[in-house]
Amino acid sequence: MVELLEAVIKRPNFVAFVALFLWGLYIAITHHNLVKKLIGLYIVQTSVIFFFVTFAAKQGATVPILLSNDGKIEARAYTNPLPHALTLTAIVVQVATLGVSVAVVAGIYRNYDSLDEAEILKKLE
Amino acid sequence: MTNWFELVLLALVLITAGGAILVKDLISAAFILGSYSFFLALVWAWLGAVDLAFVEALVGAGLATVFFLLLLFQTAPKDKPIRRTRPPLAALLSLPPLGLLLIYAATDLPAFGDPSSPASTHVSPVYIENSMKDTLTPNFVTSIIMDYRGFDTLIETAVIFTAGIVCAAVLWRKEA
Amino acid sequence: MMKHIPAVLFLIPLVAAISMPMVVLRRPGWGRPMTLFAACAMCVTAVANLLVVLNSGEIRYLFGGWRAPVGIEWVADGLASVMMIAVSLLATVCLVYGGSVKLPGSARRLALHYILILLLLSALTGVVFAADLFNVFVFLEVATLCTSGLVAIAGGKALVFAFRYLILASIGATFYLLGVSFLYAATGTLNMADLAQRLPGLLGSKAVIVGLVFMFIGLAIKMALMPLHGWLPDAYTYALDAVSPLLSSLVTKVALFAWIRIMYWVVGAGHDAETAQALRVCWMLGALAAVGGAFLALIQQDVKRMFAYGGVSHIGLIMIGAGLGNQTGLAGSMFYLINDAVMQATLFVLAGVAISHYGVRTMGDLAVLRERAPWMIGGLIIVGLSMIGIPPTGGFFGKWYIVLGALQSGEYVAVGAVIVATLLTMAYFMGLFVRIFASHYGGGEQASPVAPAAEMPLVLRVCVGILCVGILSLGLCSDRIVKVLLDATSSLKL
Amino acid sequence: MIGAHDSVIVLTISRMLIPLIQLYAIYILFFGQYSPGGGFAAGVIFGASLILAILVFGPETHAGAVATKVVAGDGLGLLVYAGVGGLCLIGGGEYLNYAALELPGLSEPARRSLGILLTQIGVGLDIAVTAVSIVLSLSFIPHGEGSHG
Repeated sequence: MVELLEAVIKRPNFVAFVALFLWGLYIAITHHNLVKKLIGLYIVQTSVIFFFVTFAAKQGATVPILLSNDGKIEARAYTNPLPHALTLTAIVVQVATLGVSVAVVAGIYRNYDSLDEAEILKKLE
Repeated sequence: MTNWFELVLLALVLITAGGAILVKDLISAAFILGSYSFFLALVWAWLGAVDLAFVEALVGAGLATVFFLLLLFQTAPKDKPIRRTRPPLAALLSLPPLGLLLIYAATDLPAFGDPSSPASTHVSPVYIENSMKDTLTPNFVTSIIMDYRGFDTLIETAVIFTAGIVCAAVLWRKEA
Repeated sequence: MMKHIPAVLFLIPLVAAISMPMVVLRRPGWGRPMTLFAACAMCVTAVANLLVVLNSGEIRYLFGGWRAPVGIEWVADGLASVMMIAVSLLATVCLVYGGSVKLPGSARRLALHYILILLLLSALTGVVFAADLFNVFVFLEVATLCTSGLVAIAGGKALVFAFRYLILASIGATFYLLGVSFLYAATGTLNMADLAQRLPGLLGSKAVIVGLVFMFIGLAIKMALMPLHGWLPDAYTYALDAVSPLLSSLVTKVALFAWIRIMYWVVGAGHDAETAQALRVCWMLGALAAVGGAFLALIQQDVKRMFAYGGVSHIGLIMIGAGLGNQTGLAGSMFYLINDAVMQATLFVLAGVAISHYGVRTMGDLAVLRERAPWMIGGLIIVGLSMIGIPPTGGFFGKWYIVLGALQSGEYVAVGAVIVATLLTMAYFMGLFVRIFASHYGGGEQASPVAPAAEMPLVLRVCVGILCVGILSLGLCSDRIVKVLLDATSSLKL
Repeated sequence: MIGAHDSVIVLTISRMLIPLIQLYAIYILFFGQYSPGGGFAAGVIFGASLILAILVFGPETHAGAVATKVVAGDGLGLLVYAGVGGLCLIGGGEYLNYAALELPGLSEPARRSLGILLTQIGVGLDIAVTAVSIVLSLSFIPHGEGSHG
């Protein structure tokens, strides 16, 4: 238990990630307002990307752009670029999802004149 | 390892996220979400992910906010105050186990910034050492997304294309 | 040249999809012919792919020419190739069928709907072939967006359920990504073969376990495994009749396929005690889904919704087979997966015809069919036999191998679950037929809601015929198909 | 919602700003190999400039009619990308293996570098056009609802 607490406290990034992830998830699932659901989803997605990026960090390393081309390239001197590339893809995927869901919400509003899920479900019956 | 401005940035991220969730006016919430993206971009820049920070600032703080605003301009005038009702029990019960699961995993994760973690030593050095030699591209992230893992990027461009098509398909109900 | 076949198989629908917006701007009518042509070309290529794979072994395709852990790799083995044939053939039949029932509005919207179908096909191809965890994620996202678009295009109620699907599926994708990031942190690689080499020593690591749990939850949402199936029945019920066969037969199955790949080819399940526990959880969840889904199907009044719950139940059955950890069960569940894809397509084609042609939506209307729809009733009987699992049909052999696998590993509860699910399936199909044939339900006094339609058009009859022949031939050729699947899984040394 | 803006200040500033933004986008695109940025960022920036232009000057015709035309261009960038991959197939390499591009006089790394540049142009084009098309779709209100022009 102490070990667990210590592991958590040593990683403020991780604590922030867990808080964002759970809070966003809770909102995305339970909130009545469709726009708030989207906001929650957006926070969940960005929190996971945030988590992924923290693995890329290396102590004493610089940004993943080659400084000079002479001599041997030292891998330890640069941050791990692979998570950056993957999460770049994930961000763009996420904004595409957001675009689609915004369009669907706009469509729902045009049909049911409401952004409140409970109200829409009532109108469905 | 942790220094104070990292903590300040994380606090700002959490505060803006909370603001976006809690604020009842949806247009304000969209703007606060934009600032959340912006602070997140700062955190990433601090972690050394410059490309990512660039794209997040553009896409998250820019494009996503534009989408939200366009949606809310159509709907906001008739917007109703957000009602607070009791959340379903299943959701409340399923969240704490997920949180515990995540924290449980934390003990076995490699330490933050550890240069000898598997992620830093297994595949990624290949990109760093060979990018210039193979592709004449000093920016490793660009050489990964466009060449080493270029196929992922092709699909991802296809995701964007799909999004454009779906938006058109959903919204052109009555054609001009 | 032969090594490029998997990439070509993926490129056919993709290129057709991305060139279609420009084509239909000038020639709005070309959407449908282009799509059909692409689907037929996919069928031919998929068959060629299987022949090449059977003759000269699996194809490992390296995109960009980079060696495996650095670049992205695709693996076309027997399993994936058989799956691709099922995907492309079903897509073709569903497209032929889709052209003759009600479709959304103007020619332009129609073209958009075809673009989405093509993109969905290329995404499914990608998920089936991908041997890279992140690549699977990106393809699943394309599939998610296309599916929600295809549901939402119906408008009205469908929009609400498309939104629900979008939220849940995005959460699923995010969970999957989180799992991938845990695995990446623990191993430093994303390639499946490379992971399989590095994982065995790490299976005790909490990060790996939690990562796998998150990946499983994410994929379980996408495959609509029982407690997480909430999005499926509504989305499929309100989707257009033309697209619901395609969605129901392919989208969830492919997510399940991805999980089987991860479980056996990455984690190497079935070899040691640690993974045996995980497999146990898998088949238990599967048993829950199989029984629960069938029970929920039993109490439905809406025909389409009943079939949707039948699909939920069958996902559970496949999961039982996939969680047994022996080759018989695995091959059986793969065989059942293909069977189920065909059965779901048939069921939703029949339901679509019933709605659009005979005006039958609920169980109470079914009596209308009694005298006027011999093709429809014939189709229902064949697919019903297969759903229940009566010998000449494919469904029987799938269940047979799953039960054999369960007996082999001594999991008698799994056998019991399969039997209970079968009995419940029998019950709801009996209910269906009783409503059609028994005279005291409706019968003569109730005028049919639409003008009496004599018989469905030739195209629909051909579609139903092909699908029924498919079900029967899956049963008759089951030994050969299962042999291919057994060969494909023999490298696992279970 | 979309229509020409009537304030002179907005019009003048936008007239000066839009070319600058587009120039910056092109800079980002071509320097993506050497500095942060690249196809995605350039595409979004270019798309933003186009969105600004639409918001300020407004399309002359009905937004819906424009949207139908713009969606047709959605696939253009992706076609460039997939086309480069197809050229690699023709050149005898795997899909997207830029080293197989048949360009005499270029070494293998130089071909890869060129391939990266071309595909980045594809990505940028796709994102820019799609961003505009999504914005147009979103702001296209069926007749009878909302204000127009």
